[in-house]
Amino acid sequence: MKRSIASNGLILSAFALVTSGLIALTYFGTAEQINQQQQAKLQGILNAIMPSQLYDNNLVHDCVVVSDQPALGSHDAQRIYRATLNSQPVGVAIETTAPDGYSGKIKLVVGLTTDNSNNVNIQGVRILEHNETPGLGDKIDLRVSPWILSFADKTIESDKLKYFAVKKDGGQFDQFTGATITPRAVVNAVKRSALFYQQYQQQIFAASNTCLQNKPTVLTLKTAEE
Amino acid sequence: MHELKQLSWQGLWKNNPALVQLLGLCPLLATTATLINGLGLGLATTMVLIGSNTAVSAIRRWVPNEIRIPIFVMIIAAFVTVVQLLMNAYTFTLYQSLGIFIPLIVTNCAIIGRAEAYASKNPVGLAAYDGLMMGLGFTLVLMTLGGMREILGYGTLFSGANLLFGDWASQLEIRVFTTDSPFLVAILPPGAFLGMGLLIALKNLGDNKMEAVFAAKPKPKNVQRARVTAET
Amino acid sequence: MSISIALLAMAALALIFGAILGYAAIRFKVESDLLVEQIDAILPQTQCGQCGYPGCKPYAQAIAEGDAINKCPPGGDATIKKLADLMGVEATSLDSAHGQEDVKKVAVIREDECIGCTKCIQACPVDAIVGAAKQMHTVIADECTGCDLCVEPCPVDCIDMLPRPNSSAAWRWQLTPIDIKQVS
Amino acid sequence: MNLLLASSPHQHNKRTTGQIMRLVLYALIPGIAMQTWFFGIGTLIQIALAVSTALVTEACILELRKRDFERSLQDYSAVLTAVLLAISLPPFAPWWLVVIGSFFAIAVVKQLYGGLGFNVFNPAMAAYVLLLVSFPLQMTQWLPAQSLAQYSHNWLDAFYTIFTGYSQDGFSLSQLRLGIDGTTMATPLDTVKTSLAQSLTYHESLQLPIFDSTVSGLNVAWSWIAFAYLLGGLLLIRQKVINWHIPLSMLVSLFAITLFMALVDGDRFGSVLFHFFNGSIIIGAFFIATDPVSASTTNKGRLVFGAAIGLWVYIIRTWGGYPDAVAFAVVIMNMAVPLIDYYTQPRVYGHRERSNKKEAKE
Amino acid sequence: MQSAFEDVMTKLNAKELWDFPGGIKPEQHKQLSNQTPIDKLPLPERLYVPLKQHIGLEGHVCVEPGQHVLKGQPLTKSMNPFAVPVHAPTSGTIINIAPHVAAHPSGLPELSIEIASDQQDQWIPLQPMPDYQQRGKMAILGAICDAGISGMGGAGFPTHIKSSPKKTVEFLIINGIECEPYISADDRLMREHAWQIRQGIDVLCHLLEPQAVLIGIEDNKPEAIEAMNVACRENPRYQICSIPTKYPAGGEKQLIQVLTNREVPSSGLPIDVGIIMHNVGTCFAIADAIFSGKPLIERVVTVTGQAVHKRGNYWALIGTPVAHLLAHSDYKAIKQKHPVTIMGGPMMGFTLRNNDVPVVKTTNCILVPADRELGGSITGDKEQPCIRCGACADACPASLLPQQLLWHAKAKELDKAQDYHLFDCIECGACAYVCPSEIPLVHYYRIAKADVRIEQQEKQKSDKARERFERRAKRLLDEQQAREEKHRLAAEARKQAMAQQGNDAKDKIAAALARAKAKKAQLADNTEQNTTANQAKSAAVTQANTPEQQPSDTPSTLQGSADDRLATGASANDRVQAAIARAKAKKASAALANDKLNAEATLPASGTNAPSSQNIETPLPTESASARKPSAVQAASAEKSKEKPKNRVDASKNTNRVENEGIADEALPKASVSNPLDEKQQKIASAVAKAKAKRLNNASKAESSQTKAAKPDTDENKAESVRAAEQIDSSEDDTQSDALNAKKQQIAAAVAKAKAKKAAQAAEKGE
Repeated sequence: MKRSIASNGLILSAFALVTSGLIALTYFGTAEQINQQQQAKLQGILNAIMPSQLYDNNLVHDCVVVSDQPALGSHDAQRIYRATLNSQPVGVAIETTAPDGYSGKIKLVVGLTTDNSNNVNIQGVRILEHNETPGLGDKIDLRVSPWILSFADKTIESDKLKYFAVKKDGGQFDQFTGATITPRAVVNAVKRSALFYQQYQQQIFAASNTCLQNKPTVLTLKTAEE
Repeated sequence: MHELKQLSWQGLWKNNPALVQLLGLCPLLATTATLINGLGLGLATTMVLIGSNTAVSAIRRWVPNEIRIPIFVMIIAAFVTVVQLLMNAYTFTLYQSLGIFIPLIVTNCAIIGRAEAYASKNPVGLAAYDGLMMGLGFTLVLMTLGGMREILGYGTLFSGANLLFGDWASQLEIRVFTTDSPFLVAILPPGAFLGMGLLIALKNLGDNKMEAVFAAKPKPKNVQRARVTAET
Repeated sequence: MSISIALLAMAALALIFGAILGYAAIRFKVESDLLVEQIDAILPQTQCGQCGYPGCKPYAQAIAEGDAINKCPPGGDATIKKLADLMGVEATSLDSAHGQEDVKKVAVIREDECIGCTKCIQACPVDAIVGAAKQMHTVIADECTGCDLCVEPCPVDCIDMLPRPNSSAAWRWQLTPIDIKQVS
Repeated sequence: MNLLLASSPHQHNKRTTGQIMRLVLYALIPGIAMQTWFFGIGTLIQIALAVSTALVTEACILELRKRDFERSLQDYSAVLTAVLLAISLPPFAPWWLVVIGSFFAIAVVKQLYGGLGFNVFNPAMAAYVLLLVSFPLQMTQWLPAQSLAQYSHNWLDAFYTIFTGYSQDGFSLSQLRLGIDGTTMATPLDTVKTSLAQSLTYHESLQLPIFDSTVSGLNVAWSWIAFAYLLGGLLLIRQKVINWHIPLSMLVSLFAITLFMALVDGDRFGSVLFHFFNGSIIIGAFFIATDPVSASTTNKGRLVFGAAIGLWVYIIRTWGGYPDAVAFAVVIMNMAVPLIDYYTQPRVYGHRERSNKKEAKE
Repeated sequence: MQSAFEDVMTKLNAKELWDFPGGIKPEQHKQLSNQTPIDKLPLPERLYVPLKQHIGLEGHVCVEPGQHVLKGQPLTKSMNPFAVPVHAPTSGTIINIAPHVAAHPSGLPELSIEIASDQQDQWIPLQPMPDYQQRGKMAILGAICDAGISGMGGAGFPTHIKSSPKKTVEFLIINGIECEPYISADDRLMREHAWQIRQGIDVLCHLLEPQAVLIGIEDNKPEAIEAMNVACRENPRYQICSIPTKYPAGGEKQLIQVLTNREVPSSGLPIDVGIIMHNVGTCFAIADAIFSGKPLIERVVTVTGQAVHKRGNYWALIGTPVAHLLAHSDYKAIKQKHPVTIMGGPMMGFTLRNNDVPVVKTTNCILVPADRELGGSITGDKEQPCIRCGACADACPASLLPQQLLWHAKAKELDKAQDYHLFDCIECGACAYVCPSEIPLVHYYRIAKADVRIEQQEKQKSDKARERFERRAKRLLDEQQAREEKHRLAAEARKQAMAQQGNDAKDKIAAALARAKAKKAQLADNTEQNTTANQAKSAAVTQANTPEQQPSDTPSTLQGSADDRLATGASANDRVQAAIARAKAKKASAALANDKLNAEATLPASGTNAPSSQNIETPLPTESASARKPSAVQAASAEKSKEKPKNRVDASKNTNRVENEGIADEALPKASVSNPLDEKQQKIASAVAKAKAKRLNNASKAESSQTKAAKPDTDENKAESVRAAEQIDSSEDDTQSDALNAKKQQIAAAVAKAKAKKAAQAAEKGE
């Protein structure tokens, strides 16, 4: 019996070493490439919502993290990528969440810039994650419908806020036939994030870059009143 | 040669892991929304199958019977992880769309099934070939199912080929028809079940038809009746 | 560093589990009921040899070693189905090269023709024929398996395989409608 | 002289499968009439389409399966399936919707499983689910009741809309769906679910024009239809076509949970009346869950089956993605039927409780 | 658990009852037959009394054809407690004791005694015992048994066994429910003979000493309840219980449940819960047997259905053909487009294959419905798929799940069907009655039950066969070892003999004989089929041990010496002996050469018992006819052996040598000059010949078309076999004197044919 225990244990152990070693080797071999791929994907999305001629910094490597912001609809840590041109703030790409989707939360990222009169221009919006009903609510997904592109180049003006809504609520955005809740949620989320940016623009750009940290510190924002 | 032919026949048709053994259904049903997804997962599975079959066959002499399953599992897990890392590195977008199902290859019973049933009893070359054929058989089913579902659900074929083959492949996409109300159930999991069931039915139908054709000339077999007792 | 820790942890875990398995392999060894016995229990024990093996046990042995399960005409489809269940293979139809499933039969010796040669006694696999040399033989109907091995050796062809008599006690309740004739 | 042989018993009850199915069809008549009254002739057209598709499909498949289809068609089971499917579709749904659904119900859900008596799922509901998941848009386009509609429509309009998508006067379906207040009308359940999602309270959403009844939370059309079906269902129980177990346990369990939740938080959860009479609960309890083939067969099992459906309906309605849930609940519980049946076997005469399995093994 | 006696009595006294689950309420149709008193029938011409009319065993017939019997005379008897005698229903002559179509759904014939009535109806002297209370219980039980009484309600369990329980009886329940529609036999019996029934109950009470007696009668028979109330008025222990009308309240288990809320355990008996139940008809028969001494030879039978005009109840003698009953009740066959006769009620009765079926002790009703009278289709050919409506489960009185049973029964999943308690089904038919798909559920269950029983029987049989086979294999192995041991001994003996060589031919023969005997005797010894084997063996051993000539001669030498012997031999006996010896010697040498013996050696081995001519007269412990067989065989083999030296070939059919066709001609004269054979020998010889001819015929027919090359041969064979057949045919008409010759020829022809066949086979093989 002792022999059985010893030999089985040793053999299994040897195999464990070999197989884990193989994995380790592969991991080291691919880690760099994987990292690049992930960066590239993020870059792709950011490029889509923030025209690259507007800024000259590396968007992916310049961000702050905020959390627990009612305006951004989530308690999770959400990143804000900062775009600068000649070190001057240009705009941000904000990860945000629409908590009131028909089937749960919708995660999206919004590219925002400000114009001279401090109105917020929406450069583009992309959906990162959603669980909306296929065939109805999932038209917010670019793969299904180009609806999300209708946000591009929209401006949020303080006095015309109420037009930033779905048509059923008297706004300018189409809802889909048979589904109002989803687009409404998305429109509202975009609107909130724009207003958020408008409010905290200075603080966001004042904060230090935390993107390259392993565990980025969460930026605490102060309201104007304080 | 005969052995190889036999292996091909077994893997591709007769003992197809997906249609006959019904193994690996979880990734099969979940990832076959499009043809390219099916192809991607199929290729990944094939790679793992070849690798694990080869490895298992190579080490089969040194594996005691009692711990063979853990060893096989470790080998398979290692190969899956390696494939996962490689795909993550080199076919990133496909990896993104296949998502969780790559690690799930570990639990694909087709792989451990082949390791246990074939690779652990046969030489390396044959085992690798068996892995290739089983993998191809699996891939073919994934592609067929994916194609069926893609056409019904999206009206397209080969959409997303660029994920697998690079940008040039985007022109491979064929739009079969355009509709405002696609047959959504096809790309949802229930559609996978229905499609799978129909595929199995078709396969069995084909088998029956073939059997009927080949049974037309049964070769007369002369059986010598054994005498239990001495005949006087 | 973390990688080497991971490797060591894996190795240690494997060592432990390998040891457990090694222990369990010895400690919990079960002598399972031999497959051959289970197969043999399913076979009808007619010992007729139609399968090509001299008796049911050898055929059971052959099945356990991978022979086809459809070679037993006396057992018929029912036996094939049970064997298929046991062996985990698909039930196929009876291989007609070995014969057809037939009604249960019993050997009957036409007594006034029997010359008492004892050849059938020799041929009977279950000793179901009694008689002595130059004495009339007779079949113990209850013991006869209907294998018909005794028929051929008989020099005077005095053995008939007759269907087992149908008694109302062992009746299968097959009501076959009979043509209706007008009541006269 | 030979006589005809037969197995006992020689005496038979007079009621055949076909008669039972016909009785169920008769019992549906009041509900269908009410539905036609409120939503127009569309329902009848849908029924006609569904029935003819179902019969043709059934005949073709039986022919393929080399069965005697003439006799099978006489059992009215295909007709019943088709009618149940048709009345659960929006009256003006496009014609191909009901054709696909009917075909799927008969060909896939019923015949592929082996035909009458072998289908695991309720064919009408499985087809409904298929249509709902596949074509959510078309499946949710209910019209407002005629009294609430902005545009009135006649039977010719119904016909045109179903087959072309536009009414005689060129109104599209979405225009027809406009209510008197100019907004698109949905079903009451849908309306409440939507407004709850918009952070309105349940009571606020009851202020919407669709709830036109004097009783709070009821829509005139929908509750009248529900009452009509209730009438038919009670008739069926009285005729002993269905057992009381499933409807009762389903309604009781739904009643219990709605009452409980409404008491816990009346703002977020609808009242009992709202749940019972706005949607397909009544027809589901009496006509759909009681489908003998796919329901549980032991009496205890029926109670479990019905109660579980009630529970699922509430869960899916409240937290799920679809406003109504009878079809999903029924299909889910269909899957559990063998399990329920196994564990609710009645104690057989002469066997002691529970221990019988063990005894048999020993 | 089961309800206590006191609880039951309290509830019963309060006129309350329990209920059983399920049940149905079919239309009763009792008015069709219960309006008129029980009628007498004229005596039928013929009666067929089946030997077995109950559960148990049939007795031994104690009459024989041609015998005249008196009414009430026992026809069978048996000491077995499970055998109940049957009696002559009327006086007359036994015509026949042969199988006659039985009162069983299978319609298979069963052994019955056919009696031609002499129309005298003359009773055998009767022995009533009205003083039964003074007699011992055994005497009463004996009387009940001798009267042939078995349960008259359904299954027909022997009453005397049921009446002598080993446990205490709390309740004696008298079943007067008669819940099946149409039947009114018990109803009328209770109305008209309540008094006798009560007397029967008295007897049963005396035997069983129950704590309470319950008489259950359905409430749709108020007159019967009234009559029984009157009859039982003086005995307050007898409680008449009016049971709500619901089918199958009359089922034993159901009635027990209704009256006492107890359940008979599965595969148990009512006595397990302290209950004994008897049918009212049985009670009446007991009273008849005890107080008048009359055996059970008649019973009340309801004849009803809209196809008969004179519907009513009749006293029918056991054995009366149904046709007789129908003839006297004005049966209008015209009313049945599809004539059906049902024995029993519409729920549990069975259809008859023809109307010659006799009335038996359990026959309570003959139902002849008009078309469509019973509703639905009677043959069940309108069966539709089960829609799982569960109506059957609601109707099942045993709380089974009929559709699950159906599913498994149809799929032949007998194990699963038994898991669903297939054998708790009482076959009441309630499920099939309510089934909207008109599935003959009960029929499927019966088939499944029969399959299970048959499977069990076959399992037992195969286990037995395996055991016997293994034992035989072991025995053969032992024999083989023993034989090898003998061989060794014999070889040693031979070596010894080598030392002292002798040249005498006779010695050689003797030595060969001895060796052969030694071997064969040993076989005979082992098979233990021969009483004299031991003797022969010891003789053989002695012979083998005597110093003798070396045995390594070839067979031809042996044969040659045998020839010498033949030439010089004077008597026929000598020749026979010599021939046997030669044959044996040859076989023995062949066997020696192979160093093993064929099992066939048993045949000659038996011959070694007494190699002299006296063996013909040796008395053997078998029947006289077969006792003569051995000699015949020996003679036949002698004949065969004689041919051998002449032709230098082996006539034995087991040799593989190819023979030429001339043999037949030569053998013929040879055979004809041999000793006169007696009749028996000829018969055997001709049997052998016939058999061979038959085989040859078959073989040549099969062969004839196979190959062209073989064709001439086979044709010839065929021609010859035809000739042989002709010879055989003609020889059968021959006179006694010619017979001898003819037989000889036949034998010769047959032998020739056998050889021809082999030749043909060899030719075929050669190709």
